[in-house]
Amino acid sequence: MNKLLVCLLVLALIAVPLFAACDEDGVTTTPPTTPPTTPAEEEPVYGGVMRVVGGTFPSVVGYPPEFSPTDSIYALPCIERLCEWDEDGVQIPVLATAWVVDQDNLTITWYLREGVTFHDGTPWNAEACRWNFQLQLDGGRLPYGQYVESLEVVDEYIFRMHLTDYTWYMIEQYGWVMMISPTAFENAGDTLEERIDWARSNSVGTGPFQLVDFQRDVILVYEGNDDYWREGMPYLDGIEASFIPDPVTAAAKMEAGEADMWIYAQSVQSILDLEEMGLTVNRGTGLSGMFWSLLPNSSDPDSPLAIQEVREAIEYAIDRPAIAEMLGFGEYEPLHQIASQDWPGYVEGYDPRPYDPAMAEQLLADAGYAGGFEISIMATDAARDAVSALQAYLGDVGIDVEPDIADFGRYFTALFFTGWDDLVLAASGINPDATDLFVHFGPTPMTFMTGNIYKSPEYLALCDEALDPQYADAFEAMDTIRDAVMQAGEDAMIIPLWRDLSVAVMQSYVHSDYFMIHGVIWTPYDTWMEPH
Amino acid sequence: MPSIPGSEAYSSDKEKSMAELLKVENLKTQFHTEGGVVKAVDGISYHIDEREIIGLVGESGCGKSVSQLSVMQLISTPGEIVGGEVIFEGQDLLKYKTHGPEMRSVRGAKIAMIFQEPMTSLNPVLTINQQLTEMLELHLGMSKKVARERAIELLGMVGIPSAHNRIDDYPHQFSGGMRQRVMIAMALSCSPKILIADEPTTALDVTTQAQLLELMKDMVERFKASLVIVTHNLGVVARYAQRIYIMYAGRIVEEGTIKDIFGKPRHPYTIGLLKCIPRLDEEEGRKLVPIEGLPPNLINMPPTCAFLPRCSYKVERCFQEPWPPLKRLHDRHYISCYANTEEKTGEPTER
Amino acid sequence: MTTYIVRRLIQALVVLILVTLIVFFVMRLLPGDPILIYVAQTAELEAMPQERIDELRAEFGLDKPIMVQYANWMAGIFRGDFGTSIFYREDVGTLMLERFPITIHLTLLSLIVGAIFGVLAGMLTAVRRGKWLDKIVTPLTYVGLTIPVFLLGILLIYAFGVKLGWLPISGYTSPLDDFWLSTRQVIMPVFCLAIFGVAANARQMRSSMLEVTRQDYIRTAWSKGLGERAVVMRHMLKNSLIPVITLMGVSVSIILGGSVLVERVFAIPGVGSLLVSSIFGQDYVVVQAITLIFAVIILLVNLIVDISYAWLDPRIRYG
Amino acid sequence: MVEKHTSDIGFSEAPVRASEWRRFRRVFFERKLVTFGLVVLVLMVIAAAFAPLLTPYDPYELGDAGESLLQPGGEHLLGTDLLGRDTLSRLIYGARTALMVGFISVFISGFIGVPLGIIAGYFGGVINMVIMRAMDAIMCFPMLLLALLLAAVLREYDVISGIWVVIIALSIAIIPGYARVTHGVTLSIKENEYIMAQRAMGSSNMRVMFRHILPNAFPPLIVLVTMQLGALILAEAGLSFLGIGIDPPGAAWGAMVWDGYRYLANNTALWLSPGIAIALVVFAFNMVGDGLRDALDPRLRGLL
Repeated sequence: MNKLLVCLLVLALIAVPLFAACDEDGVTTTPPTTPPTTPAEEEPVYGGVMRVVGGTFPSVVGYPPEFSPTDSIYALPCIERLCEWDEDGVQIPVLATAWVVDQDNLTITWYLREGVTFHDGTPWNAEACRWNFQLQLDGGRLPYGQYVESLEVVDEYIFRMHLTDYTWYMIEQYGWVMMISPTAFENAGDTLEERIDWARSNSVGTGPFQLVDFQRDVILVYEGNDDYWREGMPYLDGIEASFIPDPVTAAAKMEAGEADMWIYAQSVQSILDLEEMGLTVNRGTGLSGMFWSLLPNSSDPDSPLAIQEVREAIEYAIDRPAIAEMLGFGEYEPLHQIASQDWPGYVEGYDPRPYDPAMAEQLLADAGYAGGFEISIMATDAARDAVSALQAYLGDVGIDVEPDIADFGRYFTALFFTGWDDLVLAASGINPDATDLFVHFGPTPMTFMTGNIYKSPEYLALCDEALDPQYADAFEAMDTIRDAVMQAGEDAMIIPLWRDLSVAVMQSYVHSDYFMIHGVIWTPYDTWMEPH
Repeated sequence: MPSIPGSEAYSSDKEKSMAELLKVENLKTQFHTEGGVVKAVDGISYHIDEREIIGLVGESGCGKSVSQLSVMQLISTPGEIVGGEVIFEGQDLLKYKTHGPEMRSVRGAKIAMIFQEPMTSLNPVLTINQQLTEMLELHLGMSKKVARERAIELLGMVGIPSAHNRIDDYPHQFSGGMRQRVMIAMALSCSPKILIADEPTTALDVTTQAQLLELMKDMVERFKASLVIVTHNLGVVARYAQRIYIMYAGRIVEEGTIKDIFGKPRHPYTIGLLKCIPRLDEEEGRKLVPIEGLPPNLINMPPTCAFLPRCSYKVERCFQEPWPPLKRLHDRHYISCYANTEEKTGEPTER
Repeated sequence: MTTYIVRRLIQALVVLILVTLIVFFVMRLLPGDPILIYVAQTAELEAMPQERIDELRAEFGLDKPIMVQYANWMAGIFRGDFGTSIFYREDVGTLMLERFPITIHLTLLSLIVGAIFGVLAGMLTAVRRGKWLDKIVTPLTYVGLTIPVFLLGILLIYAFGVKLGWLPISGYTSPLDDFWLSTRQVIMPVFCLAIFGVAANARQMRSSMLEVTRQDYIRTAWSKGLGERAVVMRHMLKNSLIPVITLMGVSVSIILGGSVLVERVFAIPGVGSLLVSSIFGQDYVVVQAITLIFAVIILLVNLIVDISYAWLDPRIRYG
Repeated sequence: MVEKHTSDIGFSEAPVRASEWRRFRRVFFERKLVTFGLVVLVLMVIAAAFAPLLTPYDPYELGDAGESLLQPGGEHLLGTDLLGRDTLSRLIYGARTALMVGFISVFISGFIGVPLGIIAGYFGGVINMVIMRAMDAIMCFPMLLLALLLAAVLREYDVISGIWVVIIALSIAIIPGYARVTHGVTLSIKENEYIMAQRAMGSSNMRVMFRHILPNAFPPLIVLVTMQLGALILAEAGLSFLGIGIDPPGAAWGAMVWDGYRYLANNTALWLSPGIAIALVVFAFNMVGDGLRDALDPRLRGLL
């Protein structure tokens, strides 16, 4: 018998030191954390290489036509755009100093910044700008490319685009094309294929940092660009972005002080623990985080989801505040309309279907599904807990959920191309100026998540109206956008769930506005670190 | 088989009384098994003189092998030596630690042993050279080269043909008989004083058996060593041993010279044993009479003589008194029995 | 001996072809279309025109019938061209050269650590049977057999990386560049990968040692007056190693399997993590290449195991 | 007169040939650890069978808002997981999954692997080549990776779903183990006289194979089974880690360890309890395996 006791003892022995090592209130031996100072008054300090860890990693670094959202964020320190958002979502000039829209003869004229050079020393001018747009068009990846009639170099620093149609949304789409050095690309190989191959792992832009090393799925090493057009910047000597796929390991690295900043941090509990330990968490003004919703296969006539009452019943059956609280530890924002509270398109006081299981059962009965029915919810494994929660709540009203956990290959194909059956748990980015309303749920061809969602004609009409050229930008069109949001709510077009948290966690000595701007824009040039 | 020079001189110096080499006093070895404590060796005493050949005879399970393993302290759990002395060269070997340096200097160097199963007694994954030279290097401090030559010489002596190119072969390339010869060479390699042969020929066919016994006798004389032959077969010791001990149920029941035992056996068990082996010097027609019954269970032994249930000479005393001690009949002939089996040597009571 | 090896090599070739068939067709069973998956994952915000997608499909030869694709791929292998990865738009050969040495480095170390400590522990617990060492180590082997690799990994990270700060938490540096840092970085991953091997080898070694102790030739060895060290090291060890060697063949595939988990926890850019993402992304050629190389490694190790039998046990050599 | 004395002296009769079952029972229960192993297994089967009755809470029912990731103690003996579900209840339901993943996979792969091995060994020649090379091919896939591949495929066709995907995937991955063991045993036994004697007596190949060869394969098979049961449960944990484990809200020890892994710093009971459960069950399987092997193979009795 003693052999057994020893075994249990040993097991405990193994667990105890490790167990003690990771209980949350244990004294941490991380570097002394100075009290978080407000970044504003601090005087920036030059120097230091910032070590960034992230849960995702770029596969292409220097060929914009093939950039995915992740690729473009990692390219930010190196490649710049014509214009970008500020905190409030207003387009501010970067490589272009100004742009003029002439609605009559459908042209956009970009006045480019002077005195800017690429990292290889070649100048930034209208010709380089035209070349980049042409590159995007040839790659078939320029958003709204179908409206571009011709590209014209008017002057050394004036570039004009001739269009077949105009909407205010184009400024953002065209303004966000990332500019790489044409000369570096051209002499990187004889054939186009060779040049593209080169560009995939090399990046020559105008940004505050130069890319010096890229080891796939390992590390990206940037060095400061001395002759950067913003005087006296960047403050950092360099940035090293390494790939840590596992969130728990990334959190451990931050706790151990082995990394300065953790981007794409999504495991809420680790984030809150690190914050408790004195690290700074940039939740970002405006809208960081993803917009989670259940997209119904409502365009399929014989699916129960085609019936509006069924969709409404599903919305009533889910206690979104409770789930958001549980999954997000209070950081998630439960949603009740196709817009978040921090969002300009938000309709005050419009909460059509708060949690009401009785009403849900009633609606199901009206729709002829008194005995309930079985549906499947497709989701990725990361949303496993969310699916369990939805399954429990829907189960209470008789909707028997059969989870369909898909690998990301099948998930994205279904979402973007082949469509899905019943429900899919989807997460989409949120733009401050409500433009994603159109991008994700608006009319084709822009939207990619149309799939098989039924959109009422009224809703589509409102979307088109919002994009009417008479509006100069999103803010002018906001009333129509709010009407569209209301209409989507009325139609129970989709079932909004919650907005999750995706932030940057930083050591206390790091000052950066990373993810300050809507989870998409980062201004690495003004990031700096106190000596540590 | 070439006769080894100097063997005819053997009979002459047999009469000279030799100094006593090994004396075992009241040796007791027990095994703790699930069923209880098995008293495999229940207090035996014997001795062996220089250059003497003695036989230790008994049925299987009478403790003869265990006694020899105890002398070499090769008893492993669940066995345990619980009493007695083994005096060798003035020292009691049992005082030494089982694997202590003193015991190790005795094993193989002074007292060597060969075993019953030649097929499994040699390490299958090491060459004969490795297993032979091991002892020479250890006990005699020979260098590898010298040890190898000595090994080849030894193999030649035990009759292994073309020893020099067979030395690097592996055990499985030798026949049973050949392997036993290698064992003999190995045992005698450090010219030990005593060679214990534990049922050396049991696993071999009769012809090889005879050759091996002849070989062992010659080698033992050649190395001026004494030999203990442990066997259940009286025929084997008849030609070679000078003195014989008969063992039964962990004890010695009769001890005597070859003439005493084969001439006038006095212990009922010995008599019984002799009755069930054919004799060349007899007329035909004698019926072989096996001893009835089975050897006793060694766990809960009665205090009285263990052979009682199978004994056909038993008398009143045998039932009352404990196991009779060895009493001396004459000269070097002892038995442990109350009955007087002298007059009835011819016709035991018919069952 | 050589005929034995030649026969085994032919067998290995047959097996390899079977492996390529299995992985090729099982991957094709996945209903997704790799091109769509690739485009979906890297789509900025706009749908890609259909003809561009067809162009891509032709570029990767996915428009040809399956058997032709298989033939092209097999032909390519003999030319050393493993095809181009859809997701990484990189020649698979370079991908392999980039990432395989890392996994092999970890696997080799884990095998060696598993063997040495496993055999040592097994030997000690057998020789010291019933003593305190045996009472501690033998139950510990069960912990080794049952602890999930990724859990052990993160516990080590928290204990030695965060709380004690002795070891770097993640990452990999080639030993050629910075040997000392590389060693410190691989200590924890190798420990995770090797623990199953240590436990399994220790148990097997212990039981085979106990078996060997009862053999006659060991009693002969003792009777020759050899010391415990000589009996154990010279006589018992070689005989007990035979069943342990068989375990080596099995533990290689367990380690390769485990590397998938360990590489993710310790952020090591080995082949394991690449394989998982390629399976989900249906990046056929990458999965096929990695599986093929895994198969070669496993077959090679098993061949070495069988040959070492003959070296260990002469009866087999001449049998 | 002679007979009387024999009896009252108390000589014990030679031990009567103990019936096979009594000896099996005596040897099996001789070592306390083996008994302990059996007790654990019995408890596990009971827990799995009567899970609904034994669990203090419904393992799938969400806790209230504040009950997420509670520490052990209080109402929830072992604390709760992220969704406030009671860890103890999920542990008990987990026994059901572990048993299913363990036994059914072992049963399926044994049912396929064992005959294949015997047939390959018995007939030899081309059949042997084909079967054994196929087995080698499957062996070339590390178990976890083959399971990953198969699970990804099986999941697409949702002909089977949830736990069965994991079971089928793992079963196929471990078939070669059985084939190789029985193949080896068949080869070693095939030459024995009593097999030839059977053939000489005209018994059919099937009879020889399954009446005479198969029983000899039991001891090594039992050892293989006990070793593999542990590996299977760990593989399930691995699959959960890679994202294709048991479907939610299923309770499986492997998935719970994966949950515990993600919330390591906040609730150690979340990973420690399934971890200990897995260790205990594998320890029990191995002990029972050792016990069975001893009992079925008298030669080794009482020595290990």
